[in-house]
Amino acid sequence: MNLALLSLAIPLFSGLLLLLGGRALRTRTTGFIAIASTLASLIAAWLALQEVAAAGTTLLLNLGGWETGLAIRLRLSSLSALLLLFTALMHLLIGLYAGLSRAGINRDFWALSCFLHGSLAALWLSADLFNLYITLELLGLTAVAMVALSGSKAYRPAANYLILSLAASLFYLLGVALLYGRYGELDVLLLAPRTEADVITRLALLLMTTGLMLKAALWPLHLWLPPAHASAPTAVSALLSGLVVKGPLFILWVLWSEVAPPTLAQQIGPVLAIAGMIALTAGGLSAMRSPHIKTLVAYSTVAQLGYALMALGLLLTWQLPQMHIALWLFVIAHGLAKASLFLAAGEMQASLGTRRVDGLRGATQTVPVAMFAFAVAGGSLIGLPPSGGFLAKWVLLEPLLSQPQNWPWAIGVLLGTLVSAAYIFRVVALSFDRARINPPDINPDRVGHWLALLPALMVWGMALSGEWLIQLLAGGGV
Amino acid sequence: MSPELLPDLTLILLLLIMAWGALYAPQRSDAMTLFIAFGVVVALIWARLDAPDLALAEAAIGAGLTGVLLMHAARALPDELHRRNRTATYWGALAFAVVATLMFLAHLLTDDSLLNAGLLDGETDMTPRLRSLADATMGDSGVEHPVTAVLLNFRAWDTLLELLVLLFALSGLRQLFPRESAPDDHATSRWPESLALMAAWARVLAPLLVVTGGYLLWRGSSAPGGAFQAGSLLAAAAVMLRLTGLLPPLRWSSVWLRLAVVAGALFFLTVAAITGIWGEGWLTYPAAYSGLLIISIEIFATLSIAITLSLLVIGEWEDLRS
Amino acid sequence: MNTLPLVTAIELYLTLGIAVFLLSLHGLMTLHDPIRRLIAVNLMGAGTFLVMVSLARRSEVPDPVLHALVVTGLVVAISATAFALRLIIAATKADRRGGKPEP
Amino acid sequence: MMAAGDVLGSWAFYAGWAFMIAGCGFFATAALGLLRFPDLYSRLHAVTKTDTLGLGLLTLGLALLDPSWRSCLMLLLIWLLVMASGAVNCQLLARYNLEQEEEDNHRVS
Repeated sequence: MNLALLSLAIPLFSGLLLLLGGRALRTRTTGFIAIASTLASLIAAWLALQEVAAAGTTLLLNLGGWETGLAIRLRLSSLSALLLLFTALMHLLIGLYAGLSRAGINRDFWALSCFLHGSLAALWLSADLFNLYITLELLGLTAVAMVALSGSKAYRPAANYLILSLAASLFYLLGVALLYGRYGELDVLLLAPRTEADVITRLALLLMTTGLMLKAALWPLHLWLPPAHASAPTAVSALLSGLVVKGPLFILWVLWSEVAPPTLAQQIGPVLAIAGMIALTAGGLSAMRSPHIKTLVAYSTVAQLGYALMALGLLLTWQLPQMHIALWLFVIAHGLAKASLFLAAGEMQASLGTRRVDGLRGATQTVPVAMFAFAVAGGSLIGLPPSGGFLAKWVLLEPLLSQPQNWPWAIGVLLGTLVSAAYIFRVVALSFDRARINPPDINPDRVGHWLALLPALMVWGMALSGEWLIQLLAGGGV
Repeated sequence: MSPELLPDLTLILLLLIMAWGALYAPQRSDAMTLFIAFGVVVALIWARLDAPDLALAEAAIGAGLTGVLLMHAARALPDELHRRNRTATYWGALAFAVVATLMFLAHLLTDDSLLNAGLLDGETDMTPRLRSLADATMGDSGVEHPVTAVLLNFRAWDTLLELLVLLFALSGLRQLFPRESAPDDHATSRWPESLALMAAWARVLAPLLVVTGGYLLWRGSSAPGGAFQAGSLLAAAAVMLRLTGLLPPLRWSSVWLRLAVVAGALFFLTVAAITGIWGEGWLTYPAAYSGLLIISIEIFATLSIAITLSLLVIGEWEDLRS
Repeated sequence: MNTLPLVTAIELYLTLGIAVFLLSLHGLMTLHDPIRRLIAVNLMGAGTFLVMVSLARRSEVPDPVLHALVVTGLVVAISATAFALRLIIAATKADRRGGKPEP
Repeated sequence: MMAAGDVLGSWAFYAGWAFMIAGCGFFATAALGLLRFPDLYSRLHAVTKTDTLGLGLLTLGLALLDPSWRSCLMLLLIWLLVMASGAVNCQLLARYNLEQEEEDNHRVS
């Protein structure tokens, strides 16, 4: 457990030190410290994963050593260890890009990225509903601060994002208050066996779900996401789409698969799954129509979150452990692929001097590596084998296809696949149009392009470790 | 309806009027003023509901900081560009709130209500927990006041993260003053001469606020009060001195300022890590030192809260970037 | 307490909390001015805290856990509000600068 | 509920309440003035004058209801502080407004 807490404390410490160091540190040193601490956190997370795998059960820690019920408890399951690892990996990949590519970034990015890392780690480890509320606020504030990094044009979307995010947290908090009023507990594991399907519990869960869906930009509460994510600096967009929206999704999963009584969970399951299906198609169609590259990628996040929501809904409806695996495989595969997609989009935007999708004509010739990264990451979003996206989709589809009465859901998944294929191919097809090439404004930044490709390669590499991941998620369970 | 409910009903009515006005007053400046008044009524309600810690906190924030924040906003954005408060909105909101509240009230009185669902029969569920809490408080938490014990010992992790919330908000605010943006087009307006009187008054009031803040901090271990209440009072004093020009800009380039800003979180986190790695567990204070540790954490936290809040409220380019 | 159909003060405050939450939620959904929306969010917070504090007052000795949670909530609320307000001001200034050419 | 047992029913009890009711009356007048008077100066006049007197009566009444030294001293302190800040604020608002008006006139002419 100490290792997991180190993985959480290292980025927080280094963020505080960077803030303290200020301009006394050179920009290079700042970036170096941030990346080094991310690496240390990654190693700690890996060791924590080994620890929890060796223990074979979930580890619990009563903070302050107080008795259960009085203390805040932290929980290290194989899932939270995996998410710690995933968070550190994403920060490392994106940090490397931000540090080495020519795109350059405001030095404040480094401290904020450390803070974001720490907030997410605190969220994955927490097993206390109110503590989760604070981590949500931490996440929201850092995310908004990072959107504001890109200067005055991003202030308006950042302000709207912040106001909605605060309102969403309050929905969640009111739900927590009602649950505490009803059961006198804040601890997830203590609440789980006690909840009943009565009015207060329903009301509380409804409020919390609304707040969390708003925070995670799940359909139909997703409208704030594209402007906020598209206006952030490239590295930040990648972090926001790849990681930040997964935080509230995790709490939603904890809430429904553990805290809520199973009867209620079975009732809400189909609703969530249908919302997920609509998100898939509606988000995909918006992405297809979007004139700007980054907005397209941001809408694709809305669509892809539909898969995760659908997996969660079906998990609740049938209580199938396979859906649990599918859900988290989606989260990880989407995180890596989306990081690559945003980085590639940002690089192409910078090299070609255009923000419009039309500007990508002939990109295979002018910016081949970045375009390759875009296509490869897009392939995982579509679910082409043998990518991580394929792995997740396969785990999701297997139980759907085996029984004829589940075919409508399977058709929904396939429809979503079709739409994702459409918006990815729209870009790819344009990039092969070598007749009317849009010439690059500046000499493309090779290092940046290759670094954009790195996460995409990793998501294809996920298939190699697929067996291990599935066993980890299946074995650890909750 | 018994006569004891009279003060409650008055407060409730007042609060509803303030809330209504803060949302729908035709002029935005009126809405802001009513929002400040709303805070005062809320503080009274906290006192009425036997929550003196909260009454102090609310009053400390509402009295100084929210007011300055909103006045700053009112001065920066004088005209409301589009006023869409049509009558239809008023009636819609009124109908919405009244219907929903009546439904809730009616629900309170039915069989399947909150009462029967256990929300209001607190006694049975709560008593054992509260007793164990009280025992722990009397025993070895290091402080006597239960709210402080919860904040700094039982749920210290929440408080640590809460210090980070302040810090992250400040980091966000700093992004609004990019390095390149010259100093500066908005802070140049002339300071009115009539406000010399305010400076004189600030000289009297600020020491009073500092003394009261120190007292609240000291008293927090045994009675209502504590780091946050003290920090907000100190912040109010700093804001007042800064606004009247009695205090020079708090320059971010000074390492002491940065140290003061991160001190609370850094010290708290260090204590957590040290107790975790070499001690009995994360945030488990050694019994002999728990009182000392808690008061040191509170002192650092008060410092950080005071500086961070004052920067959040009045920090300009000179304070945050230069 | 739970056998009386009479509305007690605690229930009144609980209802008040819900009412303020709903009223300001409506405000958040219908108002356009960002400052008013921010005020609405703050009022939603006040409604939530009212619910929490009235729940704390159910037992003879008020529940210190809920009081501590509300203190934490207040800190979060004031920091986020300050940041949001400054962000709104900065956004409006940036819009004005973008909309009108510099003199 | 302010009344301690031995005060209840004595002359201090009735006098205390009488002072408090009178104080509230002054506050009501102040509110009326704030709402109905035409300009800033007369409004300030209404608010500050009646506030000082109203608050004085209220504190006096409260002191009579709870005549311990400690609470009397606290009430006195509160009264002095509020009076002082009221006076300063009134001056500030009035002077600032005057200055703004002069500036506006200057700009117009």
